[in-house]
Formats: sequence, C-alpha cells, structure tokens
Amino acid sequence: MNELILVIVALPLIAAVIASLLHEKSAKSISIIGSAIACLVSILGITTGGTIDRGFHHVFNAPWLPKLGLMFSFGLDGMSSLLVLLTTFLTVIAVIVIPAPKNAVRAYYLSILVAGALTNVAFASLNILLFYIAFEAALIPVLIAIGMFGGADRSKAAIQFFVFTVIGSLLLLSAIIGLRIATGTFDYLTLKDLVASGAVDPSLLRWFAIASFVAFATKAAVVPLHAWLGRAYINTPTGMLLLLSGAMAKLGVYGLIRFTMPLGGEFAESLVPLIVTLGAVSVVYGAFVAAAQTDIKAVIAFSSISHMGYIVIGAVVGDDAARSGSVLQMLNHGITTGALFICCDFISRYRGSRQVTALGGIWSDSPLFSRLLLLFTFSSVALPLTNGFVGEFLILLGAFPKFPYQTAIASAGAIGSAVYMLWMIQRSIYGGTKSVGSKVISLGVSERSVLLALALMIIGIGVAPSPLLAIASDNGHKVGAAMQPEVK
Amino acid sequence: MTLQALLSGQGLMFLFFAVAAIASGLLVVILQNPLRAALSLVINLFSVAGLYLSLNAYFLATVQVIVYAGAIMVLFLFVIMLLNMGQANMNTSYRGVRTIIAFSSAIGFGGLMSAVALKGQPDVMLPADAIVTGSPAGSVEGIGKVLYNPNLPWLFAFEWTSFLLLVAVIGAVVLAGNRQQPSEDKA
Amino acid sequence: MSTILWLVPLIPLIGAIINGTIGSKLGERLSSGIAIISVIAAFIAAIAVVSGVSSSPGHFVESNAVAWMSVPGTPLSIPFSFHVDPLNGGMLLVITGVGALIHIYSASYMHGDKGYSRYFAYLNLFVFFMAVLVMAGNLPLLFVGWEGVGLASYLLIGFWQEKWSATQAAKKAFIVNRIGDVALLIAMFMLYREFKTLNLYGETGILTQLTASSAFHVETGVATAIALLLFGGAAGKSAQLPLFVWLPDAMEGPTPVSALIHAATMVTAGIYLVCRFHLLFEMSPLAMQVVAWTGGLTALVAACAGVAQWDIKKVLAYSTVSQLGLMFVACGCGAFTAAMFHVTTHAFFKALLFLGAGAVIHALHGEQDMRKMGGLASKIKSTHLLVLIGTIAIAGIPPLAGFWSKDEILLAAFDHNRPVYGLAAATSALTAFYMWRMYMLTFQGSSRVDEHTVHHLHHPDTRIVLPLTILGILSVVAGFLNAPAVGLHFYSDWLAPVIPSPEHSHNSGLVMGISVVVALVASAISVAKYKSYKVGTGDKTSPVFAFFASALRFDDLYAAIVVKPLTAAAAWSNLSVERNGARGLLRIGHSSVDFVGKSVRRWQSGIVGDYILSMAICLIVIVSVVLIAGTRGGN
Amino acid sequence: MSIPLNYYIVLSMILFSLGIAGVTTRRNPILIFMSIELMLNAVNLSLIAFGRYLGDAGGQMLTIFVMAVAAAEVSVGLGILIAIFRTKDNVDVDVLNGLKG
Amino acid sequence: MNFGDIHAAGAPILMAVGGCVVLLTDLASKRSATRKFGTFLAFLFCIAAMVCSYTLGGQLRTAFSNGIAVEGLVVTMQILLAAIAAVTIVASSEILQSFHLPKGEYRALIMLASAGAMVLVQSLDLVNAFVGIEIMSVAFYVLAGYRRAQAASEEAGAKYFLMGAFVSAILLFGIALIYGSVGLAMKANGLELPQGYSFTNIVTISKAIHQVPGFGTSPLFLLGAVMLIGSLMFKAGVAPFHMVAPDVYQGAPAPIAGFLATTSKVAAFTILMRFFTIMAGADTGAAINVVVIGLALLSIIVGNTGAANQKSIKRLFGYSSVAHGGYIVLGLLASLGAESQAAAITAVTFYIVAYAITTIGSFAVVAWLGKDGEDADAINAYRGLGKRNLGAAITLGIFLLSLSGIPLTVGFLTKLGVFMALLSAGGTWVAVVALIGSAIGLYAYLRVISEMFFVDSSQQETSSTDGASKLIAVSAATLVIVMGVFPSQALLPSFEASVTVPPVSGDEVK
Repeated sequence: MNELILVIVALPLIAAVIASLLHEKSAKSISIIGSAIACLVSILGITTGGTIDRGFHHVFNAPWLPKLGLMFSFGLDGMSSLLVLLTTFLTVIAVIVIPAPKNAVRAYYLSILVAGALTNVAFASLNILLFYIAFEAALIPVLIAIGMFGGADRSKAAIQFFVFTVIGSLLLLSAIIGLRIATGTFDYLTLKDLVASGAVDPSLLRWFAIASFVAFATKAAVVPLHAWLGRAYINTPTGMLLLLSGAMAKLGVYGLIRFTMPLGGEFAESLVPLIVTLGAVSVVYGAFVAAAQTDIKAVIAFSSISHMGYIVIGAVVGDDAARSGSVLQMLNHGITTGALFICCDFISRYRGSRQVTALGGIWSDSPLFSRLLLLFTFSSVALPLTNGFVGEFLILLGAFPKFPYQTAIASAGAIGSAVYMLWMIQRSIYGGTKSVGSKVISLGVSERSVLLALALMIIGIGVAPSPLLAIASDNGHKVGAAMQPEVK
Repeated sequence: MTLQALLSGQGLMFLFFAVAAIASGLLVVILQNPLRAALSLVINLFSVAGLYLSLNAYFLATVQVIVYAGAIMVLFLFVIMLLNMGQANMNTSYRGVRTIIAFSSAIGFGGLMSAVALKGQPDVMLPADAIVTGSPAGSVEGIGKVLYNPNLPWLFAFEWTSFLLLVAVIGAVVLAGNRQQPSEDKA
Repeated sequence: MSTILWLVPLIPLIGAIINGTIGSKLGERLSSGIAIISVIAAFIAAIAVVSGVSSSPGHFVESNAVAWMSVPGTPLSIPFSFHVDPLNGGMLLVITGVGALIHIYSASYMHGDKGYSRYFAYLNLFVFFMAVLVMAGNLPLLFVGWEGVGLASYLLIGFWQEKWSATQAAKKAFIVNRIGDVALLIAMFMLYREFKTLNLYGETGILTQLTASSAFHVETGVATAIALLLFGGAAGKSAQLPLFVWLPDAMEGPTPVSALIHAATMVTAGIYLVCRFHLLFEMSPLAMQVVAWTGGLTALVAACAGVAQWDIKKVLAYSTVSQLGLMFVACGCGAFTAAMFHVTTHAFFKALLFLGAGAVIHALHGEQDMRKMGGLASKIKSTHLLVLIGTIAIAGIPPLAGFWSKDEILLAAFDHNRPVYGLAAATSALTAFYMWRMYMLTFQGSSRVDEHTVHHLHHPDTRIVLPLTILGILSVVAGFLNAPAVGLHFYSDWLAPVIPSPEHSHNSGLVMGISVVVALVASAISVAKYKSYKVGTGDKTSPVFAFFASALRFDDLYAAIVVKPLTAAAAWSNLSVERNGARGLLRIGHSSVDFVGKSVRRWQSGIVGDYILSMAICLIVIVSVVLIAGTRGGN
Repeated sequence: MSIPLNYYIVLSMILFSLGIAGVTTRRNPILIFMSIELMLNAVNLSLIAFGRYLGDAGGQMLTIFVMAVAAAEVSVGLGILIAIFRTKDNVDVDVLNGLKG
Repeated sequence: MNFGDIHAAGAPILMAVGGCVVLLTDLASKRSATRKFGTFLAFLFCIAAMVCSYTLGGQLRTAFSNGIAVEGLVVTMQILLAAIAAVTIVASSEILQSFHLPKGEYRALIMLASAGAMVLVQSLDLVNAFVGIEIMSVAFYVLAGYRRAQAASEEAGAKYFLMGAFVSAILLFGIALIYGSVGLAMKANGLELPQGYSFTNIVTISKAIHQVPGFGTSPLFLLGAVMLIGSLMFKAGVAPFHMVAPDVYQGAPAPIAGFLATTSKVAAFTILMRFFTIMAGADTGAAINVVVIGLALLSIIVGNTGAANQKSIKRLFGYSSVAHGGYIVLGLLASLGAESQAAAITAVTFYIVAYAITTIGSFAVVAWLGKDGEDADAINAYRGLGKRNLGAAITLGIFLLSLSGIPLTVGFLTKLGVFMALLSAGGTWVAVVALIGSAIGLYAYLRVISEMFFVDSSQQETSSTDGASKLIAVSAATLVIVMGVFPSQALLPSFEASVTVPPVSGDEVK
C-alpha cells in the first residue's frame, strides 16, 4: 500500500518504454493505458492509508544513495495527493486529446509521460534532494518537447526556458546543501521539526528562504521572474503545455507551501508582504499583457500569470482558508487552463490559425464546442458556481484581513480577466466566419467526452467544492500555524 | 664581510663566472643572429660549469661541458645551419610593444624572487667541514654511489629517465623523420 | 416550507437545463411550454412562500442549509441557504410573476428564431439566478445570483451573436457590471473582517448584528466604506452614474429581454441590495448623501437623454435609468419603503411599456425608429390602449401606479434633501415630456410607415395581448397598495417587519400638488409639440439635442479617459515591459555572457608568445598575492 | 671563508629571469629553446648550490635528471621545429595562429 | 628492492614494457598484419596493468625507498589511466588507418605517456613526479603533433611543446626551491632527514610544514610551492594557465584530444591532491586558499563563457575541460580544510573519474561522426543530427547534459559532491558563483543540443564508419547514466579510499 506512489510513477514510465519500443501505431494506446491506470491509482492516493507519519500517509522509504542522504522517501498529504491526481489526470487527457506530431510519435509520448512521472515524484517526495532532482530533471522532457515539437520560435524558447529555470533551481540546490550540512539530513519531516524547534542557524534559514523563493517563484512565473513564460508557453506543443502550465508551474506554489514557508523560519514570514505584493502585481500585469495579445494561445498563456498570482497570494498569506483555496485553485487552474489550451489547439488545428483576426463564427458551425469553450471561459473569469470562483474567493477572503490593499488590487484583476477573455470569445467564436478554407470543428467521441468531463468537473467543483476543500486543507499548514498562533 | 668573501678564492671564481654567465645570458636574449645567440649560450654554459666547479660539483661540471655545451649545442647549431637561419633573412626580430611588457615582467619576476631569497633566508654559510674537503658527492664515484644505491630514492627515477629518452627518440623520429606514407597499408 | 423555497429557483433551473441540452430537438411549442410552465410553477411556489411569510410569526421563512463552501479547521462555512422575508418576498413575486408573463409573450415574439430553445434556456436561467439573488441567505450566494444574472444578461444581450453590435453590447454590459461586482466583492471581504461571518440572517448574521448594533459596533468610517462599496455594486447592476452606460446598449437584445431584465427585475437588484443593508447605510450620513445625489443626477441625465432619442427602445431604456435614479433618491433620503414600492410599480408599467413597444416593433417588422411610425393608434388598437395606460402611469398622472410611488419618493426628497428634490422634480417633468413624446410619435399624428409595411402589419396574438393586459391592469391598480394620501398603506405594513414605516409627513399635500401640476404641464407641452410631427421638422439639428441624444457624451468621455489609457497601458506593458523589459532581462544576461566570452576568446589570441607572456604575468601576480597573503596569514 | 648561499640563488634567479625574458620576447623557436635552456641552467645552478650548502647529494641528482630532461626536450623540440619548417617555410612562432578564439 | 616494490610499481612498468613490445612487434612484423594484432597486444598490456594495480588493494604501502606510494586513490587512478589508454588505442585505429600514420610508435607513445602518468600518480618523491610528468608531457607533445600532414595538428604540437617546456622549467625551479627551503629549514631546526628519504619527498615536506614553525609561510617555500602548483595547474588546464588547452584539443585528432584531456587532468590533479593534503591544516592553507579560490573561479568563468558561442565542438570541449578543472580545484580547496578533507577527496576522485568517462565519450562521438577520419568538428555540422542519426545525437546529448550537471546524469552527482564538500568547508559565496557559472555553461551546451534536435536541416545522412568510437561512445553514455542513477552500485565504494600521507609523517607529524 505504501508503494502506491511507486506504482503511480512507474506505470507511465513502463508504458513509455514499451511504447517507444513498439510500433508507432500502438504507442498512443499503450501510453493511454499506462497513464490511465496511474490516474486511477492516484485516486486511491487521496484516501488516507498505509504508514502514517506526521500528517503524511502512504509513507514509503527506500535507500537510493544513503551516503549522500538521498532516499526514495515518499509520502502524501491532502495537497500532494490532489496535485498528483491532477498531474496524472492531465497526462491522460494530454495523451488522449492532442494528436502526436507525425514525425516522432514515440519521442512525443515518451517526453510527456516522463515529464508527468517526474513531476509526480517531486510532488510526493519527502526528501528534499529527491524533490530537487525530480524538480530539475522534469525540465528535460519539457526541453525536448518544446525544442522538437514546438512552435516557430522553439529553439530559442527551449533554451531560454531551461536556462532561466535552472538558474533559480541552482540557488535552491545550494540552500538545500547548506541545510544538509547544518542538519545532516535531507529528510523533510526531520528538517521541519528541527526548524520548528529553532535548532537551525537563522542565517542559513534566511538563505534558504531567499533561494527557494527565487526558485519557486521562477517556476510559478511570479512577476518579475516570469520572463521565460511567454515565449515558452506559446511555443510549447499543447500536450506538453497541459503538463507544464497545469502541473509543473504548480511545483512552484507547492514548493512555497511545502518548503519555503515551513523551512524558511521567521525570515520567510517577513518575506510574505513582498510575495503577496508581487502576487497582486502579477495578477494585474498578467491581465494587461494578456489583453494586448492577438494570439489566443498567448492570451491564455499570459492569463495564467494572472491566475498564478492569486494562487501565490493564497499560498503564502498564512491563512488556512486562503491556503486551502489556493491548493484548490491549483487544481482548478490545471483543469480550466488545460481545457482552454485544448480548445485553442482544436481551433488552430481546424481553423488553421490562432490569430483572432482570422477567426470568428465558430458558434454557428459547431455549437457544442463553442458552448463548452464559453463555459471554460467563464470558469477562467471565476464566475460563481464554476470552480474558478471558489478558489479565488477563498484566497481573497482569507488574504484580505492581513493585506487589504494588495487583495483589493488583486480582486480588480477580475475585471481584467473579463475584459480579455470575453474579447477573445467575441472575436473568435461569435460573428461570422472570416478565414476561408477553414474546416468545421468536429469533435470525435474521445475528444467530446474529455471536454464534457472537464466541463462537469468545472461545474461540480463550483457547486460542491467542500470534499476537495476538506482534502486540500490538509496541507502541512500545521507548521505555518505553529509559526503564527493566531487563527481566526 | 661579503667583500672579503668575494675576495677569497671561491669568491673570485664566483665573481668572474657570475659576470660572464649574466653577460652571455643577456646576449642570448638580445642577439639578433641565432648563430651568435647560440654561441653566447655556449659561453653561458661554460661559465655555469665553472660555477659548478666552485661548488665542488666536478662531475656535473664535466657533464655540463661535454653533454650540454658539446652535444646539445651542436645539435642546436646543426639545426640552425640546416634551416640556414644564419642569414638575417629569417625574421627573428622582437615582438615590438610586447617586448617592453615582457622585459619588465621578467625583471619584475627576477626582482621579486631575489627579494624573496634575500628577505626569507639568513646568510647560509658552507658547513665548516665541507670547506676543507669537497663533499664526496661531487666526484664520479660519489655520484655513482648515491645514484645507484637501491636504498636511496634516485634509482627509480633514473630507470624511468631511460623511458623518457625512449619517448624522446620515438618522438623525434615520428616528427622529424622524413617518411613517405607506406602504401602497402591499403593492401 | 423549506422544500418549497427550494422549488422557486430550482424549477426554472431544470427548465433551463432541459432547454439548454435537448431543447433544439423539442420544437418551439414544447420548449416554450416547458419554460413557461417552469416559471409559472415557480410563481406559484413563490406565492406559497410569501403566504408562508405572512403567516409565520417572525415574518420570514428559511430553507435548510446545504453545504457549499466550507474549509475544515476554519470558521468559514458557506452553505446554500435561502431566506425569504417581506422585502425579498415581494420582489420574488414580481420576478416570477412578470417573468411568467414575459415568457408567455416571448413564446410568440421569438417565433421562428433559430435560437428559440436557447433563448428560453437563457430566460429560465435568468429567473433562476434572479431568484437566488433575492432569496440568498448569505452574501456569497447573493453574489452567485448577482453575477449569474449578469451572465444571463450577457447571454441574452448577445443572443444574436452574428450581430457585432449585439456581442459588443453584451461584452460591455458584463464588463461594466464586473466593475460593480468587484466593489461588492471587496465590500464582502470587509464585512467578513468586521462581522466574522458572511451569513445575512440568523442570530450571528450580519443583519442581525447590525440590528443589535449596540452589541456590535462598527465605526462610521468603516461603515461608510462598506456602504459605498455596496453602493458601487448596486450602481453597476442598476445602471447608475458613473456605470449606467451599458443599459442603453443592452437594447440590442430581444425586446422581451429588455422588458424582463433591463426594466423589471435585474436592474432593481441594486435597490434591493441597498434596502437590504439599509441599517448599514443609515449608519453613515455620507453614504446616504452619495446615494441620493448619484440617484438624482443619474435620473436627470438619463431623462435629458431620453428626451432626445428616436429609437423607441432607447427612450424606454433611458427612462428606466432615470426611474432607477429616482429609486436611489428614495434610498438616499431614507425612504426605503418608497424605493421598494417604486420598484414594484415600475416593474409593472415599464414591463408593460417595453412589451408594448415590442408589439409595435413586431407589428412593423422590427422597425424601431419612431420617425418611421406614427398614426398607429387606429391600426393596432389594443396595443395602443395599453401603451397609453403605461404612459400615463409613468408620467405620474394620478391615479395610476406611477403617480403614487413617485410621489412618495418626491415627498421623501422634499423632506430630507431639497436640492435632490429639485433634481427629482425636474426629472419627473422631463419624464412626462419624453414619454408623451414617444406616445405621440408612435401612435398619433400622420403615419410615416411605408405602404408595404402598413398593409402587412403583424397583428398581436393572444400570447402577446394577454400579458400586456394583465400588466396594464396592474399598472392601474398597483398604486393603491400604498397610497397614504387616501389612507392606504398595505405595502408599508407588509414591509414593516424589515423596514420601519416612514413617519407621516405634513408636506405631502404640497408635494403632491406640485408633482401633479408639473406632470400635467409637461405632458401638455409634449403633446402640443409632437401632435403633428413631420420628419425633418425637428430639433435634431440643434447641438443641445445632439448632446442629449448622446447621453451627454458619456461613452466618448469613458472612451477618452478610461478605455484609451488602459488600452495604451496594455499595449505598453506588452511591448515595453514584456517584450523589451522582461525578455530584456534575459537579453542582458545573454549579452553579458557573450561579452565575457568574447574577451576570453580575444585573450586566446592564438599566438603562443602571448600565452607564455600572460602565463608569466599571471604567475607573477599569483606569487605576489601568495607572498602578501601568506606572510600575513603566517604572522 | 666562503660566500653566502644567497649569492648563488640570486644569480640563478637572474639567469632564470633572463630566460623568461628570452622566451617571452623571441619569435624564433630556436631562440626560445635556447632561452628555456638558460632557465634550466639557472635551475641546475640553484640545485647544486642548495645541495652543496646542505651537504646533500640530492641537488646533484636532480641536476642529472634535469639534464636528461633537457636533452629529451631539445630532441623533440627540434624535431617539431623541422617539421614546422617543412610545411611553413618560415620559422616564426607567430605564424602558428591558426587555432585561436 | 624486492618483488613487492616491483609489484607496487607494476602498472606503469607493465605499460612501459608493453609500449616497447608493441613498438618492437610493429617494427618486426609486416605493417598490415600488425593493425589488429598491435591493438590487441596493447589492449592486453593495459588490462594487465589494471589487474596488477587492482591486486595492490586499498591499504597504503610505500616502495622504492619511499619513492612511491600505493593506496586506494592510486589504484583507482591507475586503473582509470590504463582504461583510458586502452580505450584510446582502440578508438584510434580509424585515424591511424585513414592517415597511414605509423601505428607502432603511436601505440607505444600512448602507453608510455600513460606509464608516465601512472608514475606521477603514485610518486611520493617529487623527483619521480617530475620524471613522470616529463615522460607524459613529451609523449603528449608528440601525440598532439602526430598528424604532421595537418597544419592544425602540427600547430597544436608546437604550441603544446613550447608552453610545456617553459612550464617544466618553472616546475623544476619550484622543485629546486622546495628542495632548498625544506633542506635549509630542517637543518636550521636540527631536524634529521629520515633515512631513505630525500628533501624532495612529500613526507619530508609535510614534516617540515608541520614541525618547523613558520615554514609554511616562509617566502622561499611559498615561491616554490606556487611554481609547483602553477605548473601542475597548467598540466591540468586550469585558468589562467589553460590557454594552450583549447588549441591543443581542437588541433589534435579527436581520440588523442580525449586522451590528452583526461590523462593530463587525472595525473595532475592526483598529485595536486597529494600535495594539498600535506598542506591541510597547516598555516600554508591561508596563503594557498586565496590563490586556489581565484584559480577555480577564474577557470569556471573562463571555461563556461569561452565555451559559449563556439564554432568548433572540440574547442567547446576544451573550454569545458577548463571549467571542470575549476570545479575540481574547488574540491581541492575543500580538501585544504581539515574536517572536510575526506569528503573533498572522495568528491574530487569521483569527479575526475566521471569527467574522464564523459570526455572520452564526447570525443569518441566526435570521431564517430567524422567522415574517413576527419573529425566532425564544426558545430553546425551537427544541425538536425537528431533526424539523421538519432543514436549519436542522444549519446552526445547525454554527455552534454552530464557536463552541465543535470540530475540523473553523473555530472550532477559529481557537482553535488564537490559543492557539499565546499559548503561544509564554508565557501558559500564561492559555491554560488560557481553555480551561476555552471548555468552559463548550460547555455553553451544547450546550443549544441538545440542544433542537434531543434533545428531542421537539409544535410544528408552521414555514413559513419568508425565502429570502435561508436562502441566506446555508447558504452560511455550508458556508464554516465548508470553512474548518475546508481553510483553506489557502479563505482562509489572504491572512492571511499582517501589519500593518506605515509605513516612516517603520520606518527611524527600528529
């Protein structure tokens, strides 16, 4: 039962290996099978079980390089189990919905499955070094996917993305090593207790807080560390983009909640106002930049800067409701943005363009698609009774008492999201068809069912979020609470 | 006292050969014509050999004269002739501006090191016993006894030196050897 | 009882879902039937609920709470829970009742449209959200309805997506509403910070705490801030200055939609919100002043705009805005009962007028320009009669509904806020003027309709006439629900448990007199002016008219001071910051690396002499460093 | 009565520096070799002087190895020199700048 | 001198003798016959050398009257050196064939160079070290210029020789100064020269350092030490003494370049490690620290930035070797700290081995992709390689990622080890600068990766004929991954052996 996470990680990898050995025809189906089973297993991961240690269940330990203190030590709490579920789910739909590029089918699926698996390792690992290794190794498949199957600007995008993110994580590495030398362990739970007991040198903790914040903020594309995002997202193939924007970007926020805050000591607490301000800035900035795009993929890409801003605020603000909200919002953002990117992929595939100037009249051709797209859009602008509202509402509600002004600014971002998303909708699906020779968007059974499933999730989470919130609220915030005893 | 020291027998030898060595060394560095430079290097070697004598290193002084000033310098001269660098058509002028930097750095280096030597060390004098009878190590016999003594670390290195020379020989043959590509290789 | 409470919103929702999913296969009759029946059912349920309210001792009924958002380990727990008391009970009746009528009307009006079932799905969806809005037991749920009706209005304004102007108007409506929504959201956060809850009712509810404000104290500053933010939300939803610009454009939607959403129900949500929080508003005089003045100014501005419209629907749209302004005047003067009362009567006669106008437009094959109408009185008699009733009602001529409700507002303003009273009086004068202008241009005078259309007039069928008639009757009699002058005050008694009845004012006679005179005079002038209107003989040339016609150029103003700067900012942040700034960061790193690399490679000149030289120099440097550091390190 | 060790050391250092000067200034490989020989001489001198003043034979032993090395290097060096001269008809090390950057 | 001594020096002796045998057989027999046979013979001797030094085991022993020492480190390094030599000989058959270069001499030179390196690795007396270095270097000069016909190779040889000769003069002077200063210091303090030791013996030096007060900071000794270290740094290609390295690696044929790059680094860094361990904890550390930090950071910056935007891939590897030299020096720096010493030496050893494998592999790929012996040197020749020759592209990609220290390759673990040692020695900001440097390096390597995978090209399929290089490259890549994932299973244990200074100093010093 403790080996759960191993199964979740291993299945896609095995599938990937088999798929890359067999003929291209069978690659897709095998990948689907592997990732789907992993997804089902990761649902089990949510249920508490297995060995339980300090708030984590399914705790699993095995040596990798004991000399270096590197262990295969995994464990899930509510937050990580949800995120693992999200990752596996996104992997499945990425494999199902997005067709692989003609020239290199197997390499494509390989990269996606490996990326998903490594991301899961990062989410589930209780050993900081293991987390770091997965955190950085997961970049390689992304690099390959961008570079090989990406858009026009792919080579530059890939290199920029890789180098930029690695610089951040290298700082993290130095901080991690520092902790190891000071405490003699990479084990997260031990470190957490040590730090909470104030046994670690504050200056070291300060360095850890700064370094890890830089690393994670880069990953989560917090302004001004978002510079890699634009070119990267626009050039990433949609299948990988689902994982990159849906799951991997969450690694940044996850890291903030899991590592920076508990292990950063008082200094991390003193960083909070800065982080919240940056989050609010990201919200507004992302909205402005998104509003200036004409490529719908770019609109969605920059909109996720805005959304990640909310999530970051909720993650660090130190309020339980807000933190749970931001965990839930990670899920929501994964689902909604994923859905939007999928739709965007359909549009560019059938309409032959992503430029709003060339689009229009989709509603009259393909009503179902358009209605779903409309639903996803309103989820993205956080309309009540969609998932987006619950997360953002909880985040802002929890953040307001501590940081009224930043929160007010962030709330104003909701106007911005309405502006650019509705503009995009109006230009792309309303009106009459512009581009000549554009095909009608016809959804196959699998595609239709995937989109409908996403729509159902959006509504479902919007109407009955409580179960998920109950899971999400179990997110290692005990330490956070310990650091600031007042709880409303 | 240093003056007296210089006026002693060893002192006069040192003075003479030192001046000669420095002067000839300078010539090696500045002379245009390779032939002349080579010859002044010979003079330098001779005077250094003389300094060896003043240090009771008789055997090495001999070797210096025979091997160095003899064989090696002849090799040099031979190559100079072979590539007939005798004439001044060969461009052997200095490196213009860099010369200044080079010389100044060299002088700086020398000054620095001399300063070190003088600053760091007290005046070390010869051990009293050694003045009367030169240390046996200077003689062929002494050298041999030390060099081939299995209980001293030199033998090992000496044996390996032979391999060094082998490498050198191979190298010289490979590099300078005027070889036609053997064609039967293709067969 | 609580189950019936649930029925009110859920039945329309079910109707919406049915029509939204499989409606296109059902055919017109069935889908419209489902929609109408669902709303009528909701209406019946609402009646049951309201009767329950009147019978219940505490004058309210509450539904059981179903979990929605709750975070374990935190006090935060937000359920789906409904609460109906006299205040929102009345509105519930109006919403479902008028809603039902308009559904019936639409069944005929939208006949033949290819989006027929979609239309009814949207309409039902709207009723659902509106019901949720007014019945909501806590603020987030209210916000659900609040943004939900915004969504429905977005969908319905943009119902004909092929029309660029329609989608444009829909987008505008949603965004302008969003601005208000954000204000409401922030108000919600502040309330949560102050009251540690978001429930409105119940022993810990915000309103309860406010009532026992002795137990709980909010300092005036905070109260003002919250009140103003709430009013910001209300101004967005109810089209007040400065956010009223979306409503006139919203006329792009089908006319019944304008009748239901943009006249009778949704736009009054703002007044409902303010009345709901009247205790909070009363805490802060400043907020009351702001509300009153905003209402007054809006009313006057919109009235001026109404005078200069040629499009029949635009006239009604601006009149709606100005009527809403009057309601806020009432709120600002503390006469919340009057405000709610005017909400009710206005719902009746404005819906009547819109539907009437719709009938006219329908009859003329979609012609909306009044310059192409005239002399229709004889041709479509029933419609003419009913529109006439509506006109009299809104013009404030006794004894019809409009007179009584408006009179109370004017009275309150007269008592509490003279300058605003001036605005309101002027507004009612202008109202009378432009309404009669509309009536005359449409029905009287010589016909300016082209021959072909005249001969093929659509004659309204019963599904159109029936709702009109009912609304007409209501417009006539509704006034007597609350006519203190003749000693009738059912309505204020009904609201008494929520809003204390206003004390009797001794100025009532005077004010009533003034308003009657004003209304009659204005009507007379208008009738005289437009008795025999010819195209071209007109005021459209004068700059003042043009200025009014463009609603005091508010759109251009916003385009200049809001839209343009923000667009520029977006472009700037995209080009300057994102392209050159953020990626410039990368470029800087890149180029600095290149620079160092270049110098390194230049160092590597390829000439061995240089290598040796640089090595020697480095050696010297190192030696000196070591000697310095070493000797220092040594001793 | 003898002269101090430092005299020899300083002398050898001067010779060494002269060698460095030659190596860094000359463009003719032959002359560069000669300058290197000069440096090696300086080393030998200092070794022998040290050994003498320490009364230790090690200095002279080292000197022998230095000579051997010098011989080996010279042979290889001259070989390379001839090879260069075969291809480029000009003995100037500055000509060897094909590999750079 | 007994069998034990011979056994202790067995590996280099076997290599040297093997060299002679190969040479003679080549002279004796028909050329065409020897092509395979000579390779086989040489390979055989390399294996023998490996076995011989493996049988020495890990515990410390000295031989030839303390001229040489043997312990775990030496064994590891000698095995590594023999392996490198064997691999190089196997890999070179292609160029030898296609340029009709004399084969016997070639193999003999490689084996002799390797022998010299082995002597250097295990030498305890600076005399032996010096002789070893010279054997190695002279062979290197010849090998670098071995392809006379090609101007680049010849130039590489000439430059390498000129620099090398100059440097060996400096080295000698350093040794002379150390000799003199140690001797004088011991005389002045009445310390006896232990029987059978010379003044140039590491043990004696450490004795002087640890027992003569103020000797560690005496100018004469420091001067000598700096000259020694500097010239060894030149052999290891550390900035600012790196300058000839990129030229040589670019000029020499790929297999030779790989051989030079790895062998010289292994030998030089091993002896440096030995030299540093005796300075650990002494007052010398303070002085040397400054220089070593400077050299390390300088070569990290120079190497990584110089590698950026290169046209020639061999040159890129040259600069990368400079950069990695810098990282290794950081490890050495850590080894100066008494408490971090063991970890540092393990880390450095692991680093050197990993670097050797990666570099050999990289150059093997360059040879593999070459057409009839000409290396595929121009980076734009790799454009679209992923489409044409996926295997080669992936192999090279693995090496590049490992060089840039990405997790799941051995390069990450090596860097990790070095940084752990460094940080425990307390060099935080040094570590951060170094990390930034490696990010820059990443940028340089990614350019090649993107050329291979991300850029489409119209180039045609390159028909690779060099089977040996292919084999070597692929197996090296596998090793890189395996060591990156399961180093404990692969190699790590043998690195527990740390350098120890022989007991003579052991009892007397401590």
